Amino acid sequence: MPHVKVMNLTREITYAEALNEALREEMRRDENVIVFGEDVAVIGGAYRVTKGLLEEFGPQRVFDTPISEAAIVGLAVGAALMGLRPVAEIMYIDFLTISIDQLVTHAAKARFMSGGQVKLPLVVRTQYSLGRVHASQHSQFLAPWFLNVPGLKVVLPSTPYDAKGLLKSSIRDDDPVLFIESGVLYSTKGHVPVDEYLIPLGKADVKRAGDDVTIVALSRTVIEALKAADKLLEKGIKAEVIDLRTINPMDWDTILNSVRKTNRLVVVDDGHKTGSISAEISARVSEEAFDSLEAPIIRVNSPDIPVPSSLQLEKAFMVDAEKIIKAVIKIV
Amino acid sequence: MPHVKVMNLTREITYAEALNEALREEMRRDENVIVFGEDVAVIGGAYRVTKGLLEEFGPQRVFDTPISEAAIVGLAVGAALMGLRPVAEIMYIDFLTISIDQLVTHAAKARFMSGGQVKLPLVVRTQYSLGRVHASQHSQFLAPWFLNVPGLKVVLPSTPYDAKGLLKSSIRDDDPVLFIESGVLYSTKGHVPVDEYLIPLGKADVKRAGDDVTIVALSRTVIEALKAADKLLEKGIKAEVIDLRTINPMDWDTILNSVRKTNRLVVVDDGHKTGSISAEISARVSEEAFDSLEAPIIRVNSPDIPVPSSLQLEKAFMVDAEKIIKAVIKIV
Amino acid sequence: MSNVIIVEETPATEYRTLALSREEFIDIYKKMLEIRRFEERVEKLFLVEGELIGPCHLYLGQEAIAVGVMKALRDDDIIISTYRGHGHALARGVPMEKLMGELYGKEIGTCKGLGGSMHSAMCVEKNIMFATAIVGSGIPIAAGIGLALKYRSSDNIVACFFGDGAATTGAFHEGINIAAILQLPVLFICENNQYAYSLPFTKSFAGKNIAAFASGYGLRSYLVYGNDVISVYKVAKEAAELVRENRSPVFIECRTYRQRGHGVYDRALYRPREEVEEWLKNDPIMKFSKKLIDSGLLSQKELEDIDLEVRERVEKAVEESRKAPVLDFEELNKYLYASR
Amino acid sequence: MSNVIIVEETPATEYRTLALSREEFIDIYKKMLEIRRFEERVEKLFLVEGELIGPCHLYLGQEAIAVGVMKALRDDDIIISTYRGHGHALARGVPMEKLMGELYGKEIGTCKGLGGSMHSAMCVEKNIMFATAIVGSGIPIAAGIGLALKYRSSDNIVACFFGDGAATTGAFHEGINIAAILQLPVLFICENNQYAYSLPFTKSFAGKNIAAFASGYGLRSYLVYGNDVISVYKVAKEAAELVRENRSPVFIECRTYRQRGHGVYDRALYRPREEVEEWLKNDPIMKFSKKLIDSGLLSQKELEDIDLEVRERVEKAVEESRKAPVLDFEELNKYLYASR
Ligand SMILES: Cc1ncc(C[n+]2csc(CCOP(=O)(O)OP(=O)(O)O)c2C)c(N)n1
Ligand SMILES: Cc1ncc(C[n+]2csc(CCOP(=O)(O)OP(=O)(O)O)c2C)c(N)n1
Ligand SMILES: [Mg+2]
Ligand SMILES: [Mg+2]
Repeated sequence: MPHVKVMNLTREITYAEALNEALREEMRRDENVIVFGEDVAVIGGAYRVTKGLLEEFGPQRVFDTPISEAAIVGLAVGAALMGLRPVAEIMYIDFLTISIDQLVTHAAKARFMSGGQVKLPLVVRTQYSLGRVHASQHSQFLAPWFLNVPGLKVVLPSTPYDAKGLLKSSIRDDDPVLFIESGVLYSTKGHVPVDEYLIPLGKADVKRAGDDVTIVALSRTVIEALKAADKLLEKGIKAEVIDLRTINPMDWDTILNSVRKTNRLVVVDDGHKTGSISAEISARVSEEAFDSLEAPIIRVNSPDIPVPSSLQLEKAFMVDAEKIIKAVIKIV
Repeated sequence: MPHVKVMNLTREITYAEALNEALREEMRRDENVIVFGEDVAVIGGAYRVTKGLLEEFGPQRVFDTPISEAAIVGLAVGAALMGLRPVAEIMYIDFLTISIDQLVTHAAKARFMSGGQVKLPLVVRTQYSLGRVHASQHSQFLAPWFLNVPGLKVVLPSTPYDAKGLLKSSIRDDDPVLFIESGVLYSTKGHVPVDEYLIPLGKADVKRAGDDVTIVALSRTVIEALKAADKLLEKGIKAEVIDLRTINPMDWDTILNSVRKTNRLVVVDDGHKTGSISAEISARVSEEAFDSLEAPIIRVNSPDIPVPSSLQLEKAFMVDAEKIIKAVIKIV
Repeated sequence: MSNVIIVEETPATEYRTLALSREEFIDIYKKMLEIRRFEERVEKLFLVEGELIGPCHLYLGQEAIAVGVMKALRDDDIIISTYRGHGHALARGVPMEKLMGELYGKEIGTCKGLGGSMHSAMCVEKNIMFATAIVGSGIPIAAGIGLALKYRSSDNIVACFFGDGAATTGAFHEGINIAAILQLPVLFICENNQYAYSLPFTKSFAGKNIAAFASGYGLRSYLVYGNDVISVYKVAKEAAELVRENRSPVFIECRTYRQRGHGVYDRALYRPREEVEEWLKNDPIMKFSKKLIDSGLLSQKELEDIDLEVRERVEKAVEESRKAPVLDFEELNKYLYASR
Repeated sequence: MSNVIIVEETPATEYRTLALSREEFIDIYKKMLEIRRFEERVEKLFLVEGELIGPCHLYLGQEAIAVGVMKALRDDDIIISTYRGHGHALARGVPMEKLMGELYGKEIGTCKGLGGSMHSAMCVEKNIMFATAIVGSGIPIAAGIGLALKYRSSDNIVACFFGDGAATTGAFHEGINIAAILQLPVLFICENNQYAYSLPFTKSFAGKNIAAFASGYGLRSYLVYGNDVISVYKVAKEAAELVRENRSPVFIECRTYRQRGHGVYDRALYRPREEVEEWLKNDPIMKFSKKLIDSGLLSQKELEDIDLEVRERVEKAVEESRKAPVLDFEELNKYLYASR
């Protein structure tokens, strides 16, 4: 019913389009916002997230850089030190390994180690490509590393709505933000309001309410968790699905409140199991809600091997609704 | 009683000397072993771990490189692909951020992604300098990241004895090993056998037996845990202290067996709490020994801020015996 | 930067004076055509049949480089390749069905289906020790290979392929400097196809050309017209011998053109049409076949027969790959560590 | 690489012809001496009193560079410094007690005691926006500063200091190339003190000199004798104006010498004794004071009075630092994020 949609003042757009809108709106709002990275200007990004920005804002504000990931983040650090709000793109999170010195040893620490003299309002946008047959060197889910980097904020949106609202907040934030998109989600669609809105960093989102078990997920795995919740409902199990949205800072209150209600927790993310984000959540919940837990916390993760290229093998490697359902059934 | 010592065929040497012996013995044993890195040859390393190697083995096998961390590990990858056993030094683990692409996206994945065509018997030696007033950019404890990198083995020795035996095994291992030393431990002394010995990778070590609580620690924090165990004994609490030695692969059996005995676990490491190695241990133990746990698992870590430079502030920042004792007392 | 040695096209009139037999000319032509037909077929499998998916970077237009360089090397010399590596693999003699099998993600593939197109050139049997998908990263790795060769007093060398985009990475700089400082037997081959994805060379690299820049590290450096297989061969031959004898690095920049998009799905509309047309007129295979005829080495008919044979072999590789099984997921773990 | 502009020592006879007043000469001398006495005192605090600990990299022997360059810049130009930054800070006018306080880890320090010696030069009040302890990392950051200056159409420039060791890092290469490609107003100042820790320059860098290498990126490049403050000043003045006007990067390599070890505990026995002696004979402060006397600008007595005054100020900084409090650990959290 298109009529109803108009009344709600939303339209269906893709995750990539939502990100593009966020960039566009923030660039219109604040001329300190500039965008650069590999292939972001002339072709509008490898995945078209920055499409049309060059045309609207010109080459001073939107430009292509050489293949120099260390320098790209270094540029952002320098520009941010001077009060600009750079949004730098690193095409794949795998290449961020080349920028980590700038991101972790510089951006995340500059404010603290200078005794608060500076602030660094920069955003590094990147994406992880798990699920697109990209093989070991282009499919890493490196997000857990950045959980362990105080000074950085880390955001992983799961829907077009979240992607837009969170990116806008990230750009306005005065601290360095690592904004990790999911490559397979770029083409997924969802309702996004016509009017401007922001989503605060550091707040998780209850994407589905339920009493029987809490499923904490993030980014792509939220979609799988919601599918799982649908199927679990058919079996009479009411799962609460929490989308973390940001992992640094982490919204412990929302997680703990839910677990205190459901007494059961399944944590899901796209990383290898050992040393995962799920591990931190499991550990912290055990510490703080030990007495509420009526069953062990179960983590649903990828196995501890690099990502195989073959379509079928990659599918077997990845977390999906079925694996989440299995985990839930183990503990309810 | 020096006489007894001779009977036991050990002598007291430092952690740095033990590492030096390991390198020396392996270089004598196998001419495929070569050593390079910044300042390792002429001056024998910033912390003298490679002292005298140039003199004994000559400039073909021991050489200084320019300040090029990406290339240093890249050199090791290439040399290992050809069957050499390079031992590359990265002076501080902080600079390893510049080599991470080579270490994580190349060394750790080459075997898997080539379908097992190659092996990479390389060692990257590095050290973390927490505890030496080195400030934020030179005191990072980045070990947790490498827990999440399948394909890599990761070793963190706590004593001269372990340092020697583990480094020798690392050099003989056919896979890429990240060998993380502790800067503050270099000058600590301990008994080391005169005869050759090896310590297997992937096996934890029960450094102290006890029934009341399990303390899992690694590297520098093992020393603090042992101090804590001493003091706890005075209070009548018998703590079992497990030294992980390697975190990848992790020796789950030893940890789980101990927890099944003591029913209580404190996990200690030198990292920031959120996203720490301790988180993984806590999560896994909760999963596998949920019913054995009679109290929540407690983690003892550094806080989630960069390392302050000031002597007093750094001390307050770090894990020590007292903090471990406090944690134990909470749950026994 | 006068110390760059510039080598232009080799005229057909010179062909008979080269120390190459007719068989060798045929072999060169066949290899180039194998790459061409293989890549064209792969392109169709992606875009028309939709049977293959994922990232894939075609070597179309650059055939003269892989074939010219490989011809100049010994079979036991080492190769470091890239994600745009199908051409390197075929020029080195990797069986077509192993390469195609890898694209299909099958167990018969060079990497048993674990690597995919971007790593498919990795074939230890053929001494292709690595095929990286990270721009520039092969350069320090090649230095490491050179280190091992030098340490073992081998008389082999390592040839390292990379694109113009690699020249702006830190790894390039660190790797070449270290190879020069340590005097390692590495032959660097930069395939300057004018684009790094959508970025034209002039907007990527502040130096005049990459060869001149490399000469700043004290490397002997060549700038060769990369669409002429014989010119590439001659330069690579000379360069390889220098590396072999002096145990020190040499640099070759090949000017060429990426005839398609960056990846198989990229339509590359950012390139000026005249530029594309100009380079297509100078297609390396067209050029070479014309010269083969002009010099009387091969007839049009012989060239066509080769084409038929090659096409058949490509089709056979496709069929074999289709039929082949995928590795068992439960077994993947065994490819992780060499020692447990 | 003929396009490097080489500038040698400036003779005393030229002093009166320069557009510098006597006051300015005195100020230059005073700044150099401040660095000298400050660093000598710090060295004692580490090695004799044992009152300071941790890593510390002295600027002894390089005073002419910091002072010459700062004199050539405007106060509102931006500086990127390093772990060997005490000299940059003092030359820029950072109060001695703030610098010394930082070495003592006290709240009065430039970084409130959170940074320590390696970051002590960071002083936003004085437009020193960063002092990095990671070799080479300041170079892309400086490019980013330049980007902001250019974007805002400011007529300020940024001067980025680094050592000879930085020239072998990937960050150097990526940072300079990007500054050149984007045409950013950055003045690169390489303090080539002949050593990167224990590694002599000739074993570190395969190119002839760093300036020549930078000219390969199309940068105007100078090679200046860095132990002569007036030569450094003249070159920096010309270079800074070029950067300011053209909004594009310029490179200066200063030949100098690290008179002490790499860090304060390093006895640097790896350096040939004759080399050390030769350079000590050419000490920048000795050289400059002699020329000041020769040119009749200052008398020996005046120089000595300056010394006394400077020493007193250093001692006062030590005393203030000793007395000052350390930050409260519980408060550290508030320096982590700018917004919560
Ligand atoms: C370090 C890194 N950055 C970015 C990419 C994404 N990417 C893959 S290929 C490519 C362009 C490379 O251009 P060039 O080196 O000229 O090689 P060509 O593709 O033209 O053969 C880019 C940007 C990557 N794989 N690695
Ligand atoms: C990336 C990196 N690698 C290594 C080090 C350790 N280190 C600190 S200073 C230094 C030598 C630097 O030499 P140079 O750039 O010439 O500067 P100088 O110390 O001579 O002023 C080294 C190896 C570091 N801080 N950062
Ligand atoms: Mg290219
Ligand atoms: Mg130096």
